[in-house]
Amino acid sequence: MQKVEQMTILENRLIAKDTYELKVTGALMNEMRTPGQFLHIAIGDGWEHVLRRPLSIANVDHHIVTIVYKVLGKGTAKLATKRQGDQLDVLGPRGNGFPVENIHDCNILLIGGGVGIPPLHYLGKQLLTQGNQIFSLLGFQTKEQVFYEREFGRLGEVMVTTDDGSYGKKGRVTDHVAQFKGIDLTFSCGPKPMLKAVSDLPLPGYVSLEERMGCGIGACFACVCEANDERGYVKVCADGPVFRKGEVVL
Amino acid sequence: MQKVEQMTILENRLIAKDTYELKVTGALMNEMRTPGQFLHIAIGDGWEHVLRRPLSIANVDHHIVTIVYKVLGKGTAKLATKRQGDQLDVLGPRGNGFPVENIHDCNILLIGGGVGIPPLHYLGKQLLTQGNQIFSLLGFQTKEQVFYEREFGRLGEVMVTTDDGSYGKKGRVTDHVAQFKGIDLTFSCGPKPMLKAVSDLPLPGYVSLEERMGCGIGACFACVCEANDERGYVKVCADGPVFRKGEVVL
Amino acid sequence: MNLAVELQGLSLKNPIMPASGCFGFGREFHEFYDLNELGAIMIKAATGTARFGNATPRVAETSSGMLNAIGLQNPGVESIIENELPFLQQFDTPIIANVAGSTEEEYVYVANKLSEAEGVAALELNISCPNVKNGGIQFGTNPEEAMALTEAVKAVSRVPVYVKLSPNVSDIVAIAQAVESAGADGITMINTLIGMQLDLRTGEPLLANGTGGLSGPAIKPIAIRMVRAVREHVSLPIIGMGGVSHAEDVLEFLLAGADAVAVGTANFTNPYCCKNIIDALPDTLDRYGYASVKDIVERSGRRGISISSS
Amino acid sequence: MNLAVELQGLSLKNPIMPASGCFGFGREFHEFYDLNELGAIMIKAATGTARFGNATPRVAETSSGMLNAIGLQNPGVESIIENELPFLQQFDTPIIANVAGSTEEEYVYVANKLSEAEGVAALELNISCPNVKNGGIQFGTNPEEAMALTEAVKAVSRVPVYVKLSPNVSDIVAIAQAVESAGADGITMINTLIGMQLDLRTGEPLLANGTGGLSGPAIKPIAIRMVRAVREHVSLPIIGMGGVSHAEDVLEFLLAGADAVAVGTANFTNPYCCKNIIDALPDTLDRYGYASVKDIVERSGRRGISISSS
Ligand SMILES: Cc1cc2nc3c(=O)[nH]c(=O)nc-3n(C[C@H](O)[C@H](O)[C@H](O)COP(=O)(O)OP(=O)(O)OC[C@H]3O[C@@H](n4cnc5c(N)ncnc54)[C@H](O)[C@@H]3O)c2cc1C
Ligand SMILES: Cc1cc2nc3c(=O)[nH]c(=O)nc-3n(C[C@H](O)[C@H](O)[C@H](O)COP(=O)(O)OP(=O)(O)OC[C@H]3O[C@@H](n4cnc5c(N)ncnc54)[C@H](O)[C@@H]3O)c2cc1C
Ligand SMILES: Cc1cc2nc3c(=O)[nH]c(=O)nc-3n(C[C@H](O)[C@H](O)[C@H](O)COP(=O)(O)O)c2cc1C
Ligand SMILES: Cc1cc2nc3c(=O)[nH]c(=O)nc-3n(C[C@H](O)[C@H](O)[C@H](O)COP(=O)(O)O)c2cc1C
Ligand code: FES
Ligand code: FES
Repeated sequence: MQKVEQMTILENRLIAKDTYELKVTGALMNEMRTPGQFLHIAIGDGWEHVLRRPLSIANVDHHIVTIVYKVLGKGTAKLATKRQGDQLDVLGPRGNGFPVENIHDCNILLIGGGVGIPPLHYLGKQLLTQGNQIFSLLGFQTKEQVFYEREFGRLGEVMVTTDDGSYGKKGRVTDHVAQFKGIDLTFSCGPKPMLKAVSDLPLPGYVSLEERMGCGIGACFACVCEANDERGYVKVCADGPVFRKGEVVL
Repeated sequence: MQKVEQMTILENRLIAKDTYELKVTGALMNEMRTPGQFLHIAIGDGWEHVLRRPLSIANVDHHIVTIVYKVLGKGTAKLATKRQGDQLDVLGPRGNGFPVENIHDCNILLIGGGVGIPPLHYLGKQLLTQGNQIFSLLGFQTKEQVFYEREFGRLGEVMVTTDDGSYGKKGRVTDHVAQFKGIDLTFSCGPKPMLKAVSDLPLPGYVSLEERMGCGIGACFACVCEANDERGYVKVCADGPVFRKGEVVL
Repeated sequence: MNLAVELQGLSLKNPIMPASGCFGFGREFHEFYDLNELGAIMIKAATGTARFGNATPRVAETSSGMLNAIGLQNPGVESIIENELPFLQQFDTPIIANVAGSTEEEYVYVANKLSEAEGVAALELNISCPNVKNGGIQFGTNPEEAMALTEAVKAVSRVPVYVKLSPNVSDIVAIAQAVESAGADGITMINTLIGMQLDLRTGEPLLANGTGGLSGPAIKPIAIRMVRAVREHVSLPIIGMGGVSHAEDVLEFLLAGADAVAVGTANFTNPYCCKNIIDALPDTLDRYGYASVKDIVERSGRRGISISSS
Repeated sequence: MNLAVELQGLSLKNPIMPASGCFGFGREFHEFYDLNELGAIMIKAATGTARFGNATPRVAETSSGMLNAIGLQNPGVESIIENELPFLQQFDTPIIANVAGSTEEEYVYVANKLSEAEGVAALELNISCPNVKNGGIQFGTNPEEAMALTEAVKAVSRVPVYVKLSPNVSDIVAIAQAVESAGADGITMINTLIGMQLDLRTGEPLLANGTGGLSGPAIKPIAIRMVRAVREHVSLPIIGMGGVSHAEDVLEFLLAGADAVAVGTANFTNPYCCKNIIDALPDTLDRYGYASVKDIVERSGRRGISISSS
């Protein structure tokens, strides 16, 4: 049976411009093991926010799950006001995450843009324990928004890009991807144009999509995406958010 | 200039069934000196509660204002979840309170019903310091709802009634008012039927009305009440909540 | 406490059901609780053939509400009967099947098919979807068209036909009276109000479809007003909806004149919402002095509604 | 930043004004801030003679909104001109006077009087008050009646006439086009949606009037949709309103097609609301890349609106 549970906030701190790292714990922790899955989080009491917010699992460690989120609109702004000890209404984990079981001894390139970066961190950690070599290419708009460079550094080689060149390499991640040689597999998460560019690379891999969600569990058809197979369409919340390259129309 | 200010909650504790005593402090304290005035309080952040809640000043002491409120609907239920250190958005104090300046050496009867009781406490305290003798007649539905018996006891003689007879005298306050002899002036606050019954007594005095409010400052005409004089109507928020007996149609 | 209600052709163990489009075909919510607990299930709209629906984004949040423009995405009536209904047939919970279309022929075709399907206890004629150009809303804003369509569907349906009304009209009572005179067995109301949200960065509508349907607690006062107005003029059973999220809201709809209540958007905020409401209903009714759901309906002084004695 | 806007016959230093009925005649709010800061002031509705309005309770809270049924209480047009306008005339802020009535004669009488009064820069013809039986809503739901009334009022008014539209209609564009063809100088929209809340203890409506007008953030998506629809078909200036509580909401209305924006309910939640919005507007526009209010209006690609060059 699926569960919605109150989890307890342990920490909620600013780690970069508008970007927070949130640590929570609770009974639901036992379900959290697949990178790429998301938690569907209810924000605020009362019904001011009728829709939950999908946020990815960025790390799981010692019964603590970490989420890294950017304040974009009203819901994440409200989330940023939560304090240690507050309860958080969490549905999840949901979705089909990254397939990790059978990947061993590969050269892996993680390609992330902005708030697409967090799920790649937990993915990289798991892939590393399975004997893969991890390279990370992380794109941000500007210097103040850079986060988790050190965390990805623990997994392997990291290249950071900023759109304005204020930190790391200047430009978009896709401008620099050619510098990584001998890659067997890519995993990417970020804005659609980035995913599209990554998909055009002659490398196998997986992409993780973002789409506005209603239910987050597959019942409302809010988050569909055109599929390249006979299904015609897939639901990002239930069939994804992770898809094989080429599986969906970007 | 009128002010809306963030006040700090010092305490918010259950003192009787569904009834809380809330203590707050802040810069606005300098304005609070008239019993019968109310604070117009915004509850919740976001705009789930678009209307403020009028709550009376129950006491002012050492730069701390006390409010006693009953949880009735969504707003007061939310207020009951506030904790020490939380901020409260307060507009006020508003309204015309009880006229106390020129009342000396009188036998005063305070007649309160339910959530009409809190403002009478602050009123009684002020009247006492002006050499009046205070009698209090306080009505509740049932035993568990009784509050502030001790506080009124410090002002003078107190009689408590409960509708079901579970505590004090059985019946309504108006059933017992005849037992107080030699009264010069009554001050009453409570439900309309009670105020009406009190108004029918052959004693001069003042009543404090409750009415649903929009603005709370006299601009929206939500809280009008028919007046017995040439004005035709009065606004509870701005002309009241306190009126002379006979001034308004009950 | 007895929560049962008897509507025209529908025996419900309690008056609570998920609203169409907010519960898919039940599968996903069955992972949260047993669907046998529900009074009924209103399934997602069916059309004659499969529809892909609108481009994304399809939903946006508003203050105490949301906008949706799914666009009647569904696999088509035959696929629904073949692939979705069998799952629901295992439960002891009546299915109310939402019927949509672009033309009268399509409505009649879909209604005919669905009314034959096992487990379908009633049809819900959706003449009020605001999210597709030819989604039937023209039938919902014009009394004559509403009447003609209801008659055509009634002529082929083997089960009671409930008509779902649009709130985007000057006079909802006129539409309700039209479908009553056309022989509808009941009314469901309200569908969503047409709304829009702009993306401030582009100046363009946030939903790919431009407009979307507004639902959620924000619209409850409008729904209550409309249910009350229709109840004063129409004696058909009414399944009320629009912003229900607590047991108190159910009581408010029943007092306004509804005979049963559907829950839409709140299923997204809290997937247990219908179950929680059903669990809370006895205590809530008791607190306000009602002995049963029937007691509310009887005491709210409504005009003689045809309650079947079955 | 330049916040000024020029509407038909109205020069505003910024596009923000309190909405009618939510700000009285200004006195009370002047205790909170200087009314010179406002772009304009829309005053409470005036009728031919004094009206007491509806019984209380007159307001109720809903999710992200409120219901009101004040019932056009006002001291009558003459008393307003004598006792209320002098206070407002001291400010350098145009007064937009809301005109109500039960009959065409009453509207014409009130319009005539108010349009002569010092400081009144425009009239707002309220054909959309849902809270009184004869409060003009019949003029607001029927295009022919709206047209006839607008013509009659235009014939006597010495100042521009803005017509305030009701959202409780199937086709708001038709009403807007009717008043445009009748010579209206502008449109204000939207008035409140008709709603109801029940008192669960009695089963009866909480407001003494039964129904009330729904306002506040809950209705913003409906207002935005309607402003956008009217903007696509009508070239008159539009003063948009419905749920505005932040500077972002103002931008959304301007992008939808409004030329200025009024704030109603939010004045109750926060009496400084209009001032706060005005103060926040430059930063907000800047953040979204606009150089002035005019810049938004020009870049939002609307049809040729008559912006006077004064
Ligand atoms: C599977 C998945 C995983 C995600 N993981 C992360 C993460 O780890 N960290 C992070 O910062 N962000 C993540 N996002 C994006 C995140 O969900 C949005 O940024 C967030 O919902 C915005 O909410 P808001 O209240 O700030 O914005 P608002 O504009 O107030 O939101 C209004 C509505 O739109 C939806 N919405 C707005 N922007 C997005 C978006 N980009 N994607 C999906 N829905 C959106 C909201 O969920 C809400 O329903 C993820 C999105 C998806 C679909
Ligand atoms: C001048 C004045 C002083 C008051 N002083 C006190 C006090 O000291 N202690 C106390 O417990 N109560 C007091 N009340 C009553 C108190 O305002 C209401 O009980 C409270 O607003 C209910 O809010 P809610 O969120 O619980 O109810 P809801 O039903 O959620 O409220 C919805 C709306 O109705 C209004 N409302 C509901 N009941 C009342 C009511 N009885 N009177 C006025 N407005 C109401 C609310 O303010 C709100 O706008 C006073 C009322 C007035 C007018
Ligand atoms: C995402 C979504 C999809 C919907 N799809 C349908 C539908 O297919 N058919 C239909 O008749 N109503 C549909 N509706 C309307 C609901 O059934 C319901 O009438 C409306 O949402 C009001 O109820 P609520 O406020 O509880 O959500 C949909 C509503 C939402 C939010
Ligand atoms: C208490 C109250 C009184 C109102 N009185 C009037 C009025 O007299 N004339 C009028 O045209 N509109 C009146 N309105 C409608 C508002 O001017 C405005 O159109 C509506 O409330 C929507 O804006 P909002 O959501 O910002 O409140 C009133 C609204 C409220 C809440
Ligand atoms: S969000 Fe409802 S189906 Fe994906
Ligand atoms: S509450 Fe607005 S006038 Fe009293």
